[in-house]
Amino acid sequence: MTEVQLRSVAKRFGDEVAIEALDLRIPDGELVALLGPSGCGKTTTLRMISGLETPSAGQILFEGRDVSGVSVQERNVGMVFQRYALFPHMTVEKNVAFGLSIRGLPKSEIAERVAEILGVVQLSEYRKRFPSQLSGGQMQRVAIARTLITEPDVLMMDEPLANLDTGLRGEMRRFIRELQQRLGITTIFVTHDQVEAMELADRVAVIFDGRLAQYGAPDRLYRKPASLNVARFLGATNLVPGRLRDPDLVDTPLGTLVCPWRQGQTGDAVHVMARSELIDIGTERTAPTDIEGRIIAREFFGATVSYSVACQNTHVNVTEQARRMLELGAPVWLKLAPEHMWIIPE
Amino acid sequence: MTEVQLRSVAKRFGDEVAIEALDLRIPDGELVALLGPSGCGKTTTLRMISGLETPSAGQILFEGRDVSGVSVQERNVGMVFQRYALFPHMTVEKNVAFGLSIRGLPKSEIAERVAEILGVVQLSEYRKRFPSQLSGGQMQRVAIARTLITEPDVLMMDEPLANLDTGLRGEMRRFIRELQQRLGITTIFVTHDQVEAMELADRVAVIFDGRLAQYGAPDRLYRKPASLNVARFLGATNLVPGRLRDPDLVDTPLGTLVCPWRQGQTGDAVHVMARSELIDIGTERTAPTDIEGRIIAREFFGATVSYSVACQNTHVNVTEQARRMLELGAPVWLKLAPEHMWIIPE
Amino acid sequence: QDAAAFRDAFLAGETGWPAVEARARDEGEVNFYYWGGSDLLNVWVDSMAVPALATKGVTLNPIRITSTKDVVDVILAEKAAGKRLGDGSVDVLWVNGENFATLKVQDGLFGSFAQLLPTSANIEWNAEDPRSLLNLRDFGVETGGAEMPWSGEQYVCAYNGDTVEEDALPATFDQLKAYLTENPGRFTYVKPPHYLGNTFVQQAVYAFNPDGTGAEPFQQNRDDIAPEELARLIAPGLEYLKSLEPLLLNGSDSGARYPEDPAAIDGMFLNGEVDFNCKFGIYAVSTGLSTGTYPEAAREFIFPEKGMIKNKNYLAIPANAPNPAAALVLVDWMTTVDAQATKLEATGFPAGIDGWTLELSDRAALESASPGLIALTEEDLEANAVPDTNATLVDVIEAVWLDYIERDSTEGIEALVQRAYETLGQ
Amino acid sequence: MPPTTSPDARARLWRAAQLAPVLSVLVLLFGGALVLALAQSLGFAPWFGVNTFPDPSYFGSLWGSADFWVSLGLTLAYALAATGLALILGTALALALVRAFRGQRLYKYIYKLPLMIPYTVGIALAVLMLGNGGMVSRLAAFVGLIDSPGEFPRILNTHYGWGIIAVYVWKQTPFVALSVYAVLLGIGRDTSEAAAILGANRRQIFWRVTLPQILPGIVSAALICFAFNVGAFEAPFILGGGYPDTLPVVAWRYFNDADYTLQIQGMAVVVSIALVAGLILFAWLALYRWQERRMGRR
Amino acid sequence: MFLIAGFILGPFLPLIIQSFAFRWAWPDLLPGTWWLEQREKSPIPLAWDYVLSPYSRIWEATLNTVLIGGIVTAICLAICLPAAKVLARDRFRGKSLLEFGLSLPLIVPETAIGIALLMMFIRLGLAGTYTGIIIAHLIPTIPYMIRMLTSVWQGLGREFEEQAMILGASRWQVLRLVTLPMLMPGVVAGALFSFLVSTNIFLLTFLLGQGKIVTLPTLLFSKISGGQIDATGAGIALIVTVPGIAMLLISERFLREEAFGQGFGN
Ligand SMILES: Nc1ncnc2c1ncn2[C@@H]1O[C@H](COP(=O)(O)OP(=O)(O)OP(=O)(O)O)[C@@H](O)[C@H]1O
Ligand SMILES: Nc1ncnc2c1ncn2[C@@H]1O[C@H](COP(=O)(O)OP(=O)(O)OP(=O)(O)O)[C@@H](O)[C@H]1O
Ligand SMILES: [Mg+2]
Ligand SMILES: [Mg+2]
Repeated sequence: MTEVQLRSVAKRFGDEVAIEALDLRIPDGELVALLGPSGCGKTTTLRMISGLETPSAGQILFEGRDVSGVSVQERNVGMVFQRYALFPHMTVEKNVAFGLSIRGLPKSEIAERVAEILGVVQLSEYRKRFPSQLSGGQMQRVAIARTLITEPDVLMMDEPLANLDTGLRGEMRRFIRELQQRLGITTIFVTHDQVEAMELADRVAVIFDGRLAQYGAPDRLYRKPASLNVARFLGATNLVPGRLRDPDLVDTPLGTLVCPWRQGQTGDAVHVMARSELIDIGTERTAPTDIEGRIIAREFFGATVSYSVACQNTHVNVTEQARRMLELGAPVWLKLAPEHMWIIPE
Repeated sequence: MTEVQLRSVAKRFGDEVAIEALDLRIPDGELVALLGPSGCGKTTTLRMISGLETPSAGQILFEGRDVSGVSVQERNVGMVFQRYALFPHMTVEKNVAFGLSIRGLPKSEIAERVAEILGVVQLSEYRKRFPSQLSGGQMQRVAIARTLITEPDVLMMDEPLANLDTGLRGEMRRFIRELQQRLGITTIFVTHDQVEAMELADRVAVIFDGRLAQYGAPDRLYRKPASLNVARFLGATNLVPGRLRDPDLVDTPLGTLVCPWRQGQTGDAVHVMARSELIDIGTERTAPTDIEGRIIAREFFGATVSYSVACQNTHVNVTEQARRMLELGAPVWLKLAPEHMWIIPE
Repeated sequence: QDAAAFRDAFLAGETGWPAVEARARDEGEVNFYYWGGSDLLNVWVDSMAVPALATKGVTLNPIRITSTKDVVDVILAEKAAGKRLGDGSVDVLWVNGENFATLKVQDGLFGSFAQLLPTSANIEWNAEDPRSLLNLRDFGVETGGAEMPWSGEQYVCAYNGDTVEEDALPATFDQLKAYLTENPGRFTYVKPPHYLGNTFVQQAVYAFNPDGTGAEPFQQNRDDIAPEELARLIAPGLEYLKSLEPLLLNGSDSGARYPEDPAAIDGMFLNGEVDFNCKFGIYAVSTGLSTGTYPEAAREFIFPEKGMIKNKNYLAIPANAPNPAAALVLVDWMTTVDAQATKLEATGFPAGIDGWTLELSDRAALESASPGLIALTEEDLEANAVPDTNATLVDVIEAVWLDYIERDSTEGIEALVQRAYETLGQ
Repeated sequence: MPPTTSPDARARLWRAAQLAPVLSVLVLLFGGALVLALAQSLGFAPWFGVNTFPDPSYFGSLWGSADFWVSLGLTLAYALAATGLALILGTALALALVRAFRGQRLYKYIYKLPLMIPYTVGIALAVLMLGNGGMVSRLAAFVGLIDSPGEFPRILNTHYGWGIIAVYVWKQTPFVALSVYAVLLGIGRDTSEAAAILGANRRQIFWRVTLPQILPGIVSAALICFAFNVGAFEAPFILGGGYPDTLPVVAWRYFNDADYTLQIQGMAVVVSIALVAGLILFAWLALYRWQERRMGRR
Repeated sequence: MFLIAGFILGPFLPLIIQSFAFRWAWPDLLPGTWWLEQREKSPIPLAWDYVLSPYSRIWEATLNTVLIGGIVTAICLAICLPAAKVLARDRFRGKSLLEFGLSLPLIVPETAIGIALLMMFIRLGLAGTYTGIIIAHLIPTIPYMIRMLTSVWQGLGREFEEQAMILGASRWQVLRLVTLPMLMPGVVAGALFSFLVSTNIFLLTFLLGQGKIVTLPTLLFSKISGGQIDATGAGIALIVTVPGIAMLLISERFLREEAFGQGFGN
């Protein structure tokens, strides 16, 4: 249960800069997701926190104390690797016991704690199996159990769900979330899947090219991205360029939209974000601000349907739950509620 | 442009039965997805259609003609392998040209057609690269181009998207769909991801353990699964056991639900499926059939929110678009519309 | 006592034999290097020599080698590396001819010990007696007591009675050539520089000596004979060998085949590929029959008449022997009547000691140990015996053979001799 | 570790420490031997009382003689022929082994046998089988083809080197097969199946898809075999056709000559062999690197 | 396939026959006289009697071969493990030079090394000693071992070791509990190969052993150097194949071809 802080941490590999400068405070007991595209430096950040890599500059503090002189073994952190890194020559039991047995704990105590944690991850009956005899989700849980048994102060997970099936992934997300809440352990979770980050984290740190792009609660990031890049990365599809007019008005190719804005000045170039699932679509005009369009494509995803609507000179994507199906080519009216739009400065 | 038909096809490897008996008709020009869990026999089915494997029993017909005597080379099928199987020692260009050059086409014609297809898959500028210098999505597209250039009658793809990032996957899905529609080529597509199958296919064949579990249009499978297994595999979360009462009534732990049923008899044990996104949730009772509950968990997925609602003795999951957030612990009313429920016989 | 001091005292005759034996016991072991190509000899060394030395408190380490040259290399390399008496690795080696000459020239020998051994009484040392020649000279090189005779041998040929009529047997080189003209490819000899090959070449050289003096001029040291003279003497013999080449085994097609090793000829002889098998081995036919390596119809015959080289081989102690006293004890035991008789019986290697110096009973023991000659008599052999060529000339003849016959050099024999003189003289 | 050392320096030190044992064997023994051989071949041999270093005359007289080139030619010819044959047979064997067939397990045992057995045994077998008095010759006599061993075509001890080549092939085919087999397993069936679907027939699949992929493996196995063959002594010594001999045998003869100055000449031969072998390796590595870089593997 | 089996196994038949023969002259397909017929009459051990007796030195040679092979393998493994790790994982200047150097012994003929080493060893007093032979055998075995181990190290991601470290294991514990067990297939393959190479070496042993150290290949060589094989030679040749057959059985049991051949696939 430790607060972790990074102060202007940088990392270079030879000439290559992996992390430019990262400032990040991970509060005690929270689950923070590091979100970013491949190669942005997520893994490198975890490795520096764990001590496997030494920062080229800056400091890493645990509970306010600089840990640069502390070896990997002594940092008391836990890390679940992307491909689990289960020891293939050991059974589940042995894998989980590893951290304790090298500490020379008495056999009986080890057995007890292994049994306990295997109960927690629901793998008691698999304890004699070898990793190659397990499914992805089971390996995942073994990796977590192996890490948790040493009672680390900080738990790190490097894209733990990247290799799982969609179904399993949801299940494991819930499992991890629940466990983390139960144990209250400071957790840093790496992913490049925004849905994962949203679902799991107390806070999300979005990293682009070794720099922190935004850091905050998931719904804030989702609704109020600080930049176009963050918005795009978080899957925003309708990003319409515009120009601020009078207070609360923005000129866009869709026409002049009503949308409150606080920063910036009249005349500034901005983008207006309207998330596809927050746009209402109807077959009749119900308000004067409704925008006319025509459905030009439709995709069915099971639970949801996504429409591509041509409005004036631009396209708008609208997603709704798949209770009805609008026909291709049908004329439709879109409602963009002011509270569901967000202005992103250029 | 060929209709493919499988007639009681079976395949055994030694003692192991990979395919028990498969009957499947893939209409000319359609895109059919083979969907099923790992090891169910999807790859084996493709391999038999392509001629790489000989069925242990049954027949495979192309346009009604048995192809058992036709060699792989002469079947004129195309196959995109799971791991692409690009020739590592050839450039993109050479890979794509392979199918033509072994047919001994004149150089100039090959060059022309390669240039054309590389344009289609948007890889013209990568033509001198080797596969190891490409990203996953690019390799994917090379594999597709290499297959398409030979103008196969039947195109098969074995989990072509399994190794791609979430973002890329969506993009490639759209690409494949568009291409298939444009060329109108009979396509068989293997996946174990239901969303993929739903999005892409004209029809989906769900296979469990070497047997066809259901075959039909995606929305039919999604809304009206033939069995509990299919329903579960397609991600149905609310599967409530029940017993048929009078016509249109089912007794369940949620109370007696109004739900039309046509097969079965009064007293039969069934499951009622109510997809989480098709349940309306409200904070007030608006109809006598509304079911009372209490939110016990909430998950935020960005675009959607998922609630776990405790009702009587059971849990119901409800998903809705994330326009509002209901509080944990709040009492709610669920509306289960008869037309959104589906009865699955035991 | 320091090894060098022991040597000096022993060679000065100041050390009694019991003292040598006592020192040998202290040294405890002795490394005996010998050509290990004969199973019979290997068995004899292991079963007779080792136990005998053990009774003297010395462990005999028999080290089997494939080429004596290798041991000479070791000795000289160790010497060059500064290993003195007591430091080296070779105590006793089985040697003769060129290798002995090399060791002698390179100062690689222990010293004149032979006549100081108790068993030296079994050897004829009297220079007046012509029978002492092979004890005093090894390939014409004076042994100087630096090596002790161990076996005596003579170059004898055998024929296969199944394929050769007795009256067709050649007795001279010319007859051999005539025979081979009739039966091409039915003979070959071991390739020089193997000593068996060298010996065959020498015999041919003797036979065609233009002066008709046979072996006589070849007893001189290289320094005493001018290259031109030597060239004149050996030229006819080499010419003959050259003319013989197309008639030898395989000579008609890809070029005559000269095997590296007598074992190869044994095999060909057994399989009937060649009709004659010539090598040092007075009793070779007897032993060959008893081991199955000779055809059952194998017989010995005289070839070439008045030109069958006879020599001895010896045991020498190198200058840097690690266990000099034990080496002396070993050589001494090897020259006992008992050792000689058992060796003769077990291996068919004729005795190196001289029968006439022995007491009657010993002489009888030696005679009864002999496996017996097949188709020849002692007298026949003795009557046709000739001595070896001087080792320093062997080098020259060997080099000329390699150039003239093997490499088909077009230079004249005289030029080749001249060049051999130069390189060898460096 | 003192805290003043930078992590980089520490890593370098640790790396050096890990490489040290192997390097010391390599540099001291192998490198030492090579340097010594070179020095000796240039006239540095004080232990024979010769020291005219640097004296290129040994190389001069060696390379100046036609015999040397004939020997080199023979050496390379035997090595090349044997390597080529082993390559073809080994590759064919490997290709056969990746297919499932009855008795596969047994064959997997059998084919590796020669790999496990010293060359000397192979030589012994060649002598017994192929010699003029050998088994094949006897069978020929048995069926009445020949009447005396001399009529049997000479296989051993000729300058055609059939015997030598036979032994090399016997011993190295399994080695090539093993290497190629491992590579074949590594590349899997995917690409050849893809090619089949694209319409390639068996021959086209082999030449255009399989072979290019296993080629690096084949070539490196071939290189090892070839280099071994160039330097091998036993087989050409026992089964060779006599003068002119292959280079290693020539070196051996020089070393066994009573004339010590010839040992230096022998060193020049040895160094020449090493030179030839080194050149071949270097050329191969350069080619391989180039190819790898071209394909973006490194 | 049949042909291949014949090509590989066929020649052993005459070898076996020869080892039981007393006199086997051309053109007999079977020996005219068998060893057993002559066994009683002969004053000295013939054929198998000789081969299996101490006189033949076969036991000494077998022991030496196995002993030297074992020690060479152990040393080779110990010194190659860390080096292979560096080669597999680190990038540094001079690496390709190092790799070149490490493959050189595969290429530079034994003749060259052996003859050059001999002078060095005689001076150092290593000639004819076990130490000398073992050191010399390291040269040809190292490249094989390095190749095998490098390929397993390459296959072994760092994450396993790092995971162990994070779990608190010291360097030594990591090596003992994680790294070594995971490298096992490569270690076994490398060990097998270097044992094989060592037990196959003739010339180095022959030159540097100076006849004092007899191994199976040198023993057999001295028997067949004349190009002729008698019964004892055949018997010895058969015994010389025994360790190879043992290795074959072991190798089939403990590893798959993949691991065995991996080092040569590049
Ligand atoms: N050991 C290393 N040597 C050199 N460069 C490295 C090393 N480790 C990482 N990098 C580089 O640093 C950058 C950041 O890498 P990192 O692994 O942290 O990315 P990531 O965000 O984890 O990406 P991914 O999502 O693909 O795992 C990349 O450009 C990578 O190439
Ligand atoms: N060559 C083979 N030999 C033996 N069994 C095989 C072989 N190929 C497939 N099988 C078995 O047949 C069954 C079906 O395999 P198949 O590869 O078709 O599954 P899949 O549906 O493609 O699975 P995945 O989603 O994992 O690719 C599996 O149980 C598999 O183990
Ligand atoms: Mg990463
Ligand atoms: Mg599959």
